[in-house]
Amino acid sequence: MTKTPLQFRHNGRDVAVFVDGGVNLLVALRELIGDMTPKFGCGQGGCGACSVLIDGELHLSCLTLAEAVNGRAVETLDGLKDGPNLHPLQRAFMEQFAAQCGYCTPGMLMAAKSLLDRNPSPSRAEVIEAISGNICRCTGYEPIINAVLAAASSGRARA
Amino acid sequence: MLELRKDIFADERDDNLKEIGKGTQRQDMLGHVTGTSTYFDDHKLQGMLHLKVLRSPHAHARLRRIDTMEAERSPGVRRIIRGADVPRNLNTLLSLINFGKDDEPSLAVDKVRYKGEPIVAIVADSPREAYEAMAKVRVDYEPLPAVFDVEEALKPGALVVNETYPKNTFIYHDVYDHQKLRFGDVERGFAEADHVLEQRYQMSPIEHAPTETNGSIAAPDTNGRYVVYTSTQALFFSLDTCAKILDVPSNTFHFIGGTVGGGFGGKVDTLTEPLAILGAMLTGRPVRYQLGREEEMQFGSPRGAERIYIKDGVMRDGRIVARKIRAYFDSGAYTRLSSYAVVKCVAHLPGPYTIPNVHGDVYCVFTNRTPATAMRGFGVTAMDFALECQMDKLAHLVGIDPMEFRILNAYRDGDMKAHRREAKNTALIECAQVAAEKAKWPLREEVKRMSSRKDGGGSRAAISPTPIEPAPQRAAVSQQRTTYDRAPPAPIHEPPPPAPPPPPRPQSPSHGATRFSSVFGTRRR
Amino acid sequence: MAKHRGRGIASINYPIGMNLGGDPSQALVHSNPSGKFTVSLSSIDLGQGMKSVTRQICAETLGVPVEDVYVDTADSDTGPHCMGSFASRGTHRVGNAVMAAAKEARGVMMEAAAEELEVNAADLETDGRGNIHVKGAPHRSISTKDVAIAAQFKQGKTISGRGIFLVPLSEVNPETGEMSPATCYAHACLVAEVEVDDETGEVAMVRMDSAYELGRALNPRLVEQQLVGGAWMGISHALFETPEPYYPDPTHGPRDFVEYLMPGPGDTCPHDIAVLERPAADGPFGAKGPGEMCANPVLPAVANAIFNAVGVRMDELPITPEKVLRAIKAQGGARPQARR
Amino acid sequence: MPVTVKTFANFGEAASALSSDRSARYLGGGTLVMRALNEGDVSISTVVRANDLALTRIDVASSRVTIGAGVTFGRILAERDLAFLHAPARSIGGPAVRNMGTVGGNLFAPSPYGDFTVALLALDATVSVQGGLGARDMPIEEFLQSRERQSGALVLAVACQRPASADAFRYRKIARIKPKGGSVITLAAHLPSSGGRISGARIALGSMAATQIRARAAERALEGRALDDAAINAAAAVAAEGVSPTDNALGSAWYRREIVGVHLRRLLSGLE
Repeated sequence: MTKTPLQFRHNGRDVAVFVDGGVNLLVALRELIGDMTPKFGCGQGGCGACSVLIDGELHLSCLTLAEAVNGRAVETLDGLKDGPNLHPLQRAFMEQFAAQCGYCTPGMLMAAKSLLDRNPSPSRAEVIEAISGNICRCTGYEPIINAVLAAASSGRARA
Repeated sequence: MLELRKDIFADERDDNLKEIGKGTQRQDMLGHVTGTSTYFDDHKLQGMLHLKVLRSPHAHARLRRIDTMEAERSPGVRRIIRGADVPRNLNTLLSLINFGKDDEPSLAVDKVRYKGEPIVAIVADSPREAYEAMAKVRVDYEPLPAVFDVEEALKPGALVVNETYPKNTFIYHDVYDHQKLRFGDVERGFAEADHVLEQRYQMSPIEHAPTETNGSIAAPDTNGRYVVYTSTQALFFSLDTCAKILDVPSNTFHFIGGTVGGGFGGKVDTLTEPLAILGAMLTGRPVRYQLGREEEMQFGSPRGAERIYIKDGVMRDGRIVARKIRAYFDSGAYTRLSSYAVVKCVAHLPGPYTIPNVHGDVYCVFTNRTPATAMRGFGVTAMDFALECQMDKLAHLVGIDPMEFRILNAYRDGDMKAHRREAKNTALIECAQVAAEKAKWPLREEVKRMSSRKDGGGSRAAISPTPIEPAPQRAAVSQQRTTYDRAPPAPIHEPPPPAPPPPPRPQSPSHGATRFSSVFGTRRR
Repeated sequence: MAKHRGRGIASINYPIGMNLGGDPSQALVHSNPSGKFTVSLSSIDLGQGMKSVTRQICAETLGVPVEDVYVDTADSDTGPHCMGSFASRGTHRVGNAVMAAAKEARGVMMEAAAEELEVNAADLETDGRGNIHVKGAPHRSISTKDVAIAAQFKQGKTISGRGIFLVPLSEVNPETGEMSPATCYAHACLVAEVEVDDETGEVAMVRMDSAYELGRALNPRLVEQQLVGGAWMGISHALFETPEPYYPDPTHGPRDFVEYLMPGPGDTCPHDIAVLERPAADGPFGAKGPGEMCANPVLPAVANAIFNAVGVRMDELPITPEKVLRAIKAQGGARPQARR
Repeated sequence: MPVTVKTFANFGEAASALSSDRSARYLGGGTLVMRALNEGDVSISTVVRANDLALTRIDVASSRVTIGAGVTFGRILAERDLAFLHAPARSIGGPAVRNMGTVGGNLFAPSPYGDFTVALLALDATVSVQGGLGARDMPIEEFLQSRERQSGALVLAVACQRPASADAFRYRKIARIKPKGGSVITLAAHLPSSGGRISGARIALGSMAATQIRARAAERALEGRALDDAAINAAAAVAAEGVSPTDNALGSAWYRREIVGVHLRRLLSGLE
């Protein structure tokens, strides 16, 4: 099978791989780069477990043609920490017990980051809207909503 | 918002504990928020192959011919697995506890019994190549009529879904097509009752929908064994099931799991492990088999549907004096775990209430739909829905506040339950009182003073005389018919006359699986 | 157009562990030479918190801080047999097995400490902060680390323990259904308030109040996770979910998360929960299991609330807007019941 | 056959590649084509992409707005001059899907998707299509009726007249799940008025037929009348005329017929 070269920035680091035609970014990240933080939940665009940021914008890696990120910057949960320090969202998810099985958590955190990057003081309705493409089967969403709101207010407190 | 009511039952507890009762952070939380928790699919193995399954488009069909010639030659295909390649291509999950007969193939051979039943597994270098080969498999189906309704499936002359159980019901104690509960005399209870209310309830199936779909990766290990990364909810249950199906000693396998992306009961069935391991055995390579989302939703086993009929006799003062229940669990085409749920449901009757006369008949019925399995609240969720809707109707009927009606009938310490064990450690009344308090639901003072620890036992501990044979139908006495009454369907078919169960036969398993225990007189063949 | 509010209730109990018993679980506990403990299980954590709750049970039983214990789950080569994570059996069955293993390990640890302090083991107690001292004489103390070092390098003792918990299998009487299904039961009562749109049949959750009796809340945060998430699942089962929307007609099955309906983050409602603890005689520290039962009261409470709101009985699940609307039309319009 | 990805700098070349290869699909935002590939649709073996800037252009300079087919819903939401399209854009997917899904792709999305197209139908949009034989503009209604035959064509852009006022265009998606869910019914109404009377009303419905359709009887009921209770009730009463919904996982045909009038009445009267 012919492979296509693909080069992009992955969490601030340049990476290059060869991909099969038609392969999605989720497969490229997990199987070729080795970044297991984005998860396969459906491959249909319905669950958000594979959410990543592409050039700062929230995308579903399972519906992104891998070749389409050539030369672009991809951020995953693996890049959310600042060195050993957790991102305020990660701390808030811990404090609010906003994960049970943890499988939706990477996508939730990326969706939440995408929101807070643009809107540091979201309302509850805006948080709900921001995670509306992400399915959680365990928590009933309430702790997740609270965690995002808490992270936002901790960010305001620091600012 | 969660409030701990330490004031209630304080005298039964020692709260002088150091770690217990603290809201300690989860051991796995840091892994979850950093994405480093390792699920089965997070294992990257060199040279991994991908397994996809061809599924039946028909709910019921004879397989006249399966032609894989062209698919075998498709690029990237390493192996095509058919039913004949599976060492023991017939299993039932609970054979591990000697409950039920083997009735389900890993890959269908002569017939398919539900839409989505696996027929052929394709192992290829990439998912795309597996799909391309799948499109080249030719299956000649002879579609057969199908049955989708539990009561239709029990009618005389109904088509046979699963030849292992030709009457379309699981067999209990080798003789009965259902599990019975007999406690007291319900017919006498109905005769005495001021009101009799019979209702029908129906719950449709439910999908577990974990965010991580079912899957596993199997790989040859360095020591001739196979390592299996799996999403199972029950590690040894799955391991021993694979040992049986693949007919090898159980220590052939090293199963690794433990961090699972949600299960809710949907990851007990060992749907992917046997074929993934067989693929690894036949190719000598790591093999990954993960269900797609549509596969998971349509063909991953659901919580089965249940149809429930409840007939209650109630007095004007609110006492329920008789409760008769007939329920049908829709098991789909194979047994999986529904047979077990039926017994658990029977044990649950008549709900958390003390009722002197209780009669239950619960059936595990086969239909041409996706086999059902366990789900959170297994055997109880649908019955609780029916029972508690019924309780609301009864309260309405006798004009008693529904919360007080429940407290009035609630079981208490020392009462006799319908499965003939004494109730202990009960707390339904206190839950109702506290929920009422939270919801500002008014209760009368005397009801607020009631306790699970008071006024139980005594006459409530008695077992009323229980007829061995069903009492003949009595003529209707002066009962009020109510707006809830609907004409109940007549019993579909009479159970066979009771016969003593045969003596247990000793049996040792020929496969490598561990036999955990023995349940009932029904034995695996 | 009118929207009607109504309240409904349900009260339930739930058996803990596999029906009839016969579902053993084992645990192994051992210390490293620094007095840090590992619990080895083959049990599964699928989000319910198996690793966390067994960790706390082990720490409490050993008398050491929770930081000194880690739990390793689900490796068939290192973890002893467990029936599996289902039937709300984890806390009760696995918890008891871990407790038994930790008790055995604690016994060795106390013997080793007694040898070092030259006292009788029966006179020692743990302080839960990593020290063992003579009862009533806290200054005569040794750290669990020093005990472990002494046990390993001086005394030649393994500070370890094995545990199994088995509720013996019960038979079922074929004629009467007499059996011993479970050794303990959790309880709950829930009040649901809904709002029903009588022109569209849509049902919106307004709030829930509940009380759950769980024997012992081993970790209230984990209990809260189960109860909040479980109640959400109950709403979902009551109003939304099914892979067969026209059961028993099997057509139109959903293929994705757009077609398979579950409440979204905008469909939640306030839920005020009280937890009661009536310890079970055979539960670890009295604990039962919150996991499986928590959705169950929601389904009928919602159905009963709909009746209270508009006067129609919904006896088939899920309670879709279509079913509500058909029922309202069949009775000639909404008939709100007495507000309560 | 393995999948080949062909990327073109010019939409004309992309259109030629599409029309000459039956196994070729235009990638667009990827939400339809990548899903099909992920799910093993082996009928697709060529994926066509175009980087032509014309596809992502938004022109709001005049009263007629033109939106490139490759414009995502996220971009529409970021464009203040397209405020009248924000409600339909926001009703699609979650934020990630909106950053990917495009106006052009939505025209091809099968039920229960295609909500944005309902808005475009009410706004009497034109669709610019590049086929193997060249480009042409067609009314959206004509496009939708011939959609099955358009699969080898490439949509370049859509264009529509800006509504005269915020009140003249209304949109609502009825979904079971909040805030994001598949459509039970999607409604859009363009209600131009002159001298207090509705003139040239267009009401479009999604999930009420095989493709998005107009509720012509309801449009007629409003024509020439003030938007008062009587007119609204008259329109609502005939909302189901001419519809042919089917059962799906989100709702039955019966239910859709029952409630379409209710929701049209609420949309027209501005009720929740």
